[in-house]
Amino acid sequence: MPETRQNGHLGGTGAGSVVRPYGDTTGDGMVQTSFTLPVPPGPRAEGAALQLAQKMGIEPAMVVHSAGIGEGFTFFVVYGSVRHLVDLDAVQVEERAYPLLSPGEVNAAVKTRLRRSLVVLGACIGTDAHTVGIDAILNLKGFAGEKGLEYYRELQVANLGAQVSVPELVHAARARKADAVLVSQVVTQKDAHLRNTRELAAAFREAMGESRPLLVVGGPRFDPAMAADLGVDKVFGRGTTPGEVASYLVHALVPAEEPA
Amino acid sequence: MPETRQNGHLGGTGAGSVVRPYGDTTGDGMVQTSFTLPVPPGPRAEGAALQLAQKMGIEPAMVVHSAGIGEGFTFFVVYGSVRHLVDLDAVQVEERAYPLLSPGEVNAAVKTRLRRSLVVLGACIGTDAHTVGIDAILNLKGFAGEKGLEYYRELQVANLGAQVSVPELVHAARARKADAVLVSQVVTQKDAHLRNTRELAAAFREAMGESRPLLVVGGPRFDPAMAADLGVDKVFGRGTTPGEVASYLVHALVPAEEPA
Amino acid sequence: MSRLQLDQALVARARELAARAAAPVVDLAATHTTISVERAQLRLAGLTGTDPVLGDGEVPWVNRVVDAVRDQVGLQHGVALPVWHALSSGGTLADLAEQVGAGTARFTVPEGAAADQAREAARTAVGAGIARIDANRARRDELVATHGDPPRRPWIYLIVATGDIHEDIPQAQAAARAGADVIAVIRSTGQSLLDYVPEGATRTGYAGTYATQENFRLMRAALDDVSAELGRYVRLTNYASGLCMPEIAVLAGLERLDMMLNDAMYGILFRDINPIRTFVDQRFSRMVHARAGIIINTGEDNYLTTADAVDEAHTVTVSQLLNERLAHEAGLADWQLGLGHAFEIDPGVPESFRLELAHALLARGLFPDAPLKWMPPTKHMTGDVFRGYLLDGFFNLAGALTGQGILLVGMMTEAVVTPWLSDRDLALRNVRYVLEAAGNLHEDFAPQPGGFIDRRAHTVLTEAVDLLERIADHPQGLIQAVADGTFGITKRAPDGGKGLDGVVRKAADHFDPATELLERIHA
Amino acid sequence: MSRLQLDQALVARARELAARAAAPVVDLAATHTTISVERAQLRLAGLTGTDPVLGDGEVPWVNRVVDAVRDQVGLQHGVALPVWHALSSGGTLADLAEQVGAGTARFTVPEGAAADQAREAARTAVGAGIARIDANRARRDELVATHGDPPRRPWIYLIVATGDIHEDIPQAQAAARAGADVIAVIRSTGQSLLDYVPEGATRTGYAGTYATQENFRLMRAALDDVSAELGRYVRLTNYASGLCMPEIAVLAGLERLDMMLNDAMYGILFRDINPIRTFVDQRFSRMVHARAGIIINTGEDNYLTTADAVDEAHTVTVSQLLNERLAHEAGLADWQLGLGHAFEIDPGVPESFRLELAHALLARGLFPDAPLKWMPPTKHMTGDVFRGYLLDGFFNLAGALTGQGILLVGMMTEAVVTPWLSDRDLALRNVRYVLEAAGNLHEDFAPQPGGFIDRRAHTVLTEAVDLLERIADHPQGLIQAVADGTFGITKRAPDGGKGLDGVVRKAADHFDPATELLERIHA
Ligand code: B12
Ligand code: B12
Ligand SMILES: Cc1ncc(COP(=O)(O)O)c(C=O)c1O
Ligand SMILES: Cc1ncc(COP(=O)(O)O)c(C=O)c1O
Repeated sequence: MPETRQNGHLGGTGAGSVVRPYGDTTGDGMVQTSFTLPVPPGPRAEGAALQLAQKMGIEPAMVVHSAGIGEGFTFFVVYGSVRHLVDLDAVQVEERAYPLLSPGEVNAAVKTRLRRSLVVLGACIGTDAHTVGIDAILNLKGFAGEKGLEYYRELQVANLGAQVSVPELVHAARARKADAVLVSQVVTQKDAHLRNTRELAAAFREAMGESRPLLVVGGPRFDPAMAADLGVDKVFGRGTTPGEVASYLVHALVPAEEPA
Repeated sequence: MPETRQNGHLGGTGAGSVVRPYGDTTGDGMVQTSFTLPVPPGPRAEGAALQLAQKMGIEPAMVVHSAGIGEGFTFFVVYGSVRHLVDLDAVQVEERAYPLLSPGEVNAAVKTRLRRSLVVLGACIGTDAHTVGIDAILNLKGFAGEKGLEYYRELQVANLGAQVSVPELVHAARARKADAVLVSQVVTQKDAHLRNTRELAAAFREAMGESRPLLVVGGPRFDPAMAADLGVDKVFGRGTTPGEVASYLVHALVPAEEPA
Repeated sequence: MSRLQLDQALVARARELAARAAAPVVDLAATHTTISVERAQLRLAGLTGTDPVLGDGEVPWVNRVVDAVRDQVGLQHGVALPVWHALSSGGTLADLAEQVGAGTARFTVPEGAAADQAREAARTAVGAGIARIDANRARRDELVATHGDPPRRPWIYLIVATGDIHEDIPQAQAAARAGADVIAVIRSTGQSLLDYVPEGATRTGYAGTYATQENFRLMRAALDDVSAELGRYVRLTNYASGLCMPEIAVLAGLERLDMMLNDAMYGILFRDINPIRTFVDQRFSRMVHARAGIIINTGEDNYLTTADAVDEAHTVTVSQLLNERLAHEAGLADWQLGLGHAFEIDPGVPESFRLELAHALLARGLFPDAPLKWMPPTKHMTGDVFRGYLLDGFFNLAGALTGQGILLVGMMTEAVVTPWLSDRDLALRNVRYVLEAAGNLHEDFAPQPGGFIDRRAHTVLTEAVDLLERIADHPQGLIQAVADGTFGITKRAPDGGKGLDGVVRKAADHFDPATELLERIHA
Repeated sequence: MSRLQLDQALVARARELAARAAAPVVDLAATHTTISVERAQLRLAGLTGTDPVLGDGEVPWVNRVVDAVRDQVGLQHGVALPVWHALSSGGTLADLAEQVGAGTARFTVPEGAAADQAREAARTAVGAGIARIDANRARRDELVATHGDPPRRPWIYLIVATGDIHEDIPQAQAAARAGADVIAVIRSTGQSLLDYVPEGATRTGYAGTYATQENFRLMRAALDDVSAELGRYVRLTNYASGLCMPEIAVLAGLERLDMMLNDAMYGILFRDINPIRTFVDQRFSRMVHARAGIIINTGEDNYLTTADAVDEAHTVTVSQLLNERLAHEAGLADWQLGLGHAFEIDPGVPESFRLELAHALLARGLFPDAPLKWMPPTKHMTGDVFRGYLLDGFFNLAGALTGQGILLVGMMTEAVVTPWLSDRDLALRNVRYVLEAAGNLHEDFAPQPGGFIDRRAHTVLTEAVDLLERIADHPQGLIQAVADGTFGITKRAPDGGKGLDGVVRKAADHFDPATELLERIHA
């Protein structure tokens, strides 16, 4: 009975740059998915679920659970193997293009290379009242054991809080000569965060043109790869730490070290 | 602020034969999926997860959770909108092509139209020892409030139990002149159920050719649309009730009512 | 259910201190009015609709009229005197509004007999609104008698939040059919800061649906249908909060809503609304709720999203005592006090579940007759929806073990999206399993005197009394505590925040027919 | 932890009846041997490898030798006498096996001095195997002393089941790192009915991996590595079941496995293995486990997958008492008795969780010194993996509340697939949350005497005693009960099932050096 079977590793013995999802065996491609279709429960609904699974590339797909919700909806859980390959070489990673600095290094860089303190303005714009995220970055208390930007001696931080309108923010940035404006957006329903960010970028462009401050946005549902698309300089996603942000500010705003 | 927005229903006001998954708004296409990739946690892994989600048609996709497992694996939960449309008209439904009969009707049909009792043989083949499913169909106790086939006066039922080899089963079918052989397969790892069913079909074909009994298989992970592919007459999936099986046996084995 | 043996002397002391700490707020509310309180008078008198000309036709007539009165004679006397005086020469409120729109209305503050006459007319007009509220309360009693109340405590409370009332309705009905006893339609992110109440059926909210009279009516009607279908009266909840708290309370009474989120401090802390504005508005809205037989839900749970649930547990207790005091003062009975608290301890903290039980039992012991509102984990939910589903199950269990009154159902997608249809369905299945399988486990639950749970509860109570001592000792009491960042580690100065310009110190002759009529009952 | 106050007279009566009911089985085991018991002697004496010629090279030498002995002189005397008699003229066991392969070996049953000599040689050879088992036991004690035991009860027990030992190993290591205390490698569907033990490292199991000596060795080595890494001795489990139960037990002892699934009736009921074959084999395998310091796990949980967990709860109790009796008889100590039970009540049954607690506390009360093995929900798991994750959480809680010894971790995909890597990781997170957050809740858990839980436990105990009365009254005792379908509603006749042809009634001069050596200690 026992015999030896080819190992399922893909891409040979090499770097393994092509992978598939892993259930319990290399290369099995197994995934789980769940969704609701606006169809009453029954064989037609199950068929519809299988059709969707197939379009998602799951084949063979098993509808392992279905349950009616209300009058005309059915919830499904589907398991199966996706045929897609994941090409790791093609993965676009928003790599950090700057070194991660300690608070001391940030302060030193600002002090010696900028020769004045850096003015940072933070806010949560629109009707979004979630301040915990921006507070985590800015306030002394910080996040994940790291102190917030207020702790940095050479950063001059003002946190305007939440529900700040874009015109108010532009006004404040101008008044305080902000080097960087940090904006948080947590509510994402109907892409509110994307709309608000675009509005922010447009308003600053209009009001200040080339001399606008550095625009940084953050929030748990942002994709860091979207900065250019949104018209801002940098986007931070879930789990960002203050140190990452401070390091980026140095990278973006402090002149590079002159070659010795 | 309040204003009226177009309703997201697809396919106009008509039958709505094209639908999309439903999160909280008609047409939003929202799905959840989870999987593991053989990649250590980090930005590259998240990028890989997004790539896979995109290949599955989820766009925009949000990686809402990722956690390392062991040394080289990362588990992901992804939410997002799939672009696929589900065409309900194209759904292949294995519709019941026969009426659902009560035990009385089954008995009457066999008695008056076949004029002898119908011999049914049941077993769970291979190394599969899961008898609860076949017992649910055959034994008096039945399933979901319906009595099993043993309860039907005109059906002569023998349940051979589990771990029956295919040759044994062919032998028994021949010896008892079985009209129908009912086989259960519950273990599906590495497609054991499919392999065993194909083996079953081939053995009966070889041993008995055209005069082979009706072959019916069942089990929770079978797709009822696969009968032809597997070389059997009928496949039953999860949640099958004894009445459905009895009705099918009448449909397949009892001569149609002569037109009055 | 198992109760803790609380030190009753300490409990009495806590209530006494809460009364002292709240006194400056009671005082404020008695001596001020706000534009929203004044608009509420007109709403009770039946003024509806918007000025079709101004600002995209969104500005309600009540705003136009109150603003006009303010411009012409100020609000220190209240709107009722000038408005019903203006009406003494004939015409309806609606006609008067049209004149305001046309710029032809002229307001003066009547005196003597003219004032008496205006007051009487105002009482009649506003009384009609109150009569409608009374009729709704009677109708609710009738429907509860016909359809029946939920078969058990806690009541199952679910939110809908699509932003579109026409998506909300089928989702709410589906939730009721699946077992929800209370449906809350949460509000669009922007609404609290609007200084007017939108009108009509709306479909464009963000992360919530606008609270409008028409949306209230549509949803209540839909739930009446489903109540009849299910043979169980399904309650409807909305939010009397934000800059229009008094008006929303009135609309809730007029459309037979059954519960309202209504906290003395939520708007101050989480929406940066001016403290005085909020304290005045909440007094009025609570009087309306008292009359309407509406159960209020307070918002202590929110503190634990910004503050640590273990370190700051006592601030929840302090706030509950203050909310209780301010509610009693406004005429609410104990059965109307859905005091808030939440299952928000970091699940990674050792013994987190037992700490939750201690906190929940403390609230239960302090407020034995209040239908406590028990909020699910939110802060420590993550995108791991499986873990989230489990946590919600333990939250449900804690609710059953500690005899909570209103169980706000947690969603596995808390950290991801506003709830999907399927999230709600799964969440209700979770609740049903826990209550049916383990709902009576409280019979076997007996925290030992001096044991872990008992000790923790007493620690929190002692910390709460200590904090109350400090608050009560300050002449500004609660107002100062808010400025100090006591609740939700958020500091709010008495003269900061939005909406202060809508606050007006009452003149000696200020006349507020609604308050007068409402105070009559509990005086 | 809270204990029930069981009626001690009833408990004593239950044990007395269990001893009577088991007596016919003890008798059977004393008077019979089986081909696998005989092969086990040769394995202890160090014979390994397969005949390269026969059947794809899969047939082990031990099978070839035992079959040859049986063909030539029968097995009623045991293999030891003829084999070591054949060796008296020189050569090793391996040489003899080669001769069997070549068809040149000739066996006779020695008498007199020749017999004495053969017995002595056999004792020495088999004793070497037992010495290795003893050394492994000592080594385990040493490693436990070095690395430490799990920090708390229950021990967290996880299965791996890929079918491929080389996938199993990293998965097992990942599980251990994530908190598993015990790893079980479940076996391929087909193995129980193989009348030989496969050899080598294997990659082709279905829904489980073959139990082979090499797989045991590889996994134990991998877990030794991870134990050192984690500073916690991670235990390894496999299955001493099926037609080769005695041999697997020996291999487990030789390769330092730590626990073995080993039930007196599982093979009979769920694999349709002949009852006599099973009862004889289990006696031998249990003696080996006793010597090896291995904890056995019995299989009462399985009954509840075919029988109803409420109606047939007492059959679990009866079986536990019988398994205990047969285990004691074979020399196992209480600390080695991982008696099985399970959380298998339909979650739709009202009070299902409290019923589970009652059953679990009953087992805890009856067997206070046994490390009970608590099995997760399987039968009522569905494809709704969210619900499954929740149920598993409540199962974990029940385990903590009732002081279970070994917690078999439930998988949300129970109804779907054999566990994935991620299922296991999620399952461990579930366990960790429950034990850390609520692990001490038992301090607050105090089922009232006469309350729901207490009443239910006593009902089950009374039903169990009634059933034991009936079984003990029958001259065939347990053997008849199995024929009647008492356990798992599955009827198995004494002369039915697979493997009866491998059972041999012992002759008066039957010699079994292993049993002799093993019985020495506990005699
Ligand atoms: C706390 C909280 C609240 C508190 C907010 C208190 C406060 N002062 O902030 C209260 C109770 C008031 C609240 C209210 C509401 N909330 Co809320 N709330 C949450 C909750 C539970 C936690 C959010 C949080 O604090 N996370 C912790 C912080 C540290 O994480 P973070 O925000 O992701 O920030 C990190 C990164 O993203 C990044 N980051 C964030 N911002 C920035 C900015 C910059 C410049 C940078 C560099 C980095 C950065 O760095 C931070 C540290 O790593 C979430 C659910 C959840 N578990 O996520 C819901 C949630 C965010 N809320 C939600 C909603 C809908 C609301 C309401 C609108 C509901 C209603 N209609 O009444 C209201 C109204 C508030 C409003 N107008 O916005 C939704 C949003 C849904 C969506 N995706 O659109 C969520 C997801 C809950 C849900 N599932 O429905 N909420
Ligand atoms: C009960 C059970 C057992 C019992 C079986 C007892 C018995 N006498 O049957 C015991 C404890 C012995 C057992 C053992 C094992 N089991 Co098991 N077991 C289950 C369990 C918990 C329930 C199965 C069940 O009884 N369902 C109830 C019946 C009524 O449903 P059903 O089988 O789907 O049948 C219905 C339909 O499918 C259909 N149907 C089924 N057959 C037929 C036939 C015909 C002709 C028709 C018309 C219809 C029909 O009608 C039925 C009524 O609607 C499942 C997990 C789960 N919750 O599903 C695991 C499960 C099936 N077992 C599994 C495994 C791996 C094993 C083992 C192999 C593990 C091991 N290596 O030790 C062993 C060995 C058994 C073997 N050799 O096959 C896996 C299979 C994984 C896979 N998909 O490949 C499962 C899914 C658990 C898991 N996730 O790992 N098991
Ligand atoms: C007590 C209380 N009031 C009001 C609200 C929300 O209302 P708004 O729409 O004013 O933000 C909440 C939110 O959860 C609340 O807890
Ligand atoms: C007690 C017991 N023995 C043995 C087994 C499985 O072993 P086999 O591989 O013999 O089916 C199980 C399965 O769960 C069991 O519970």
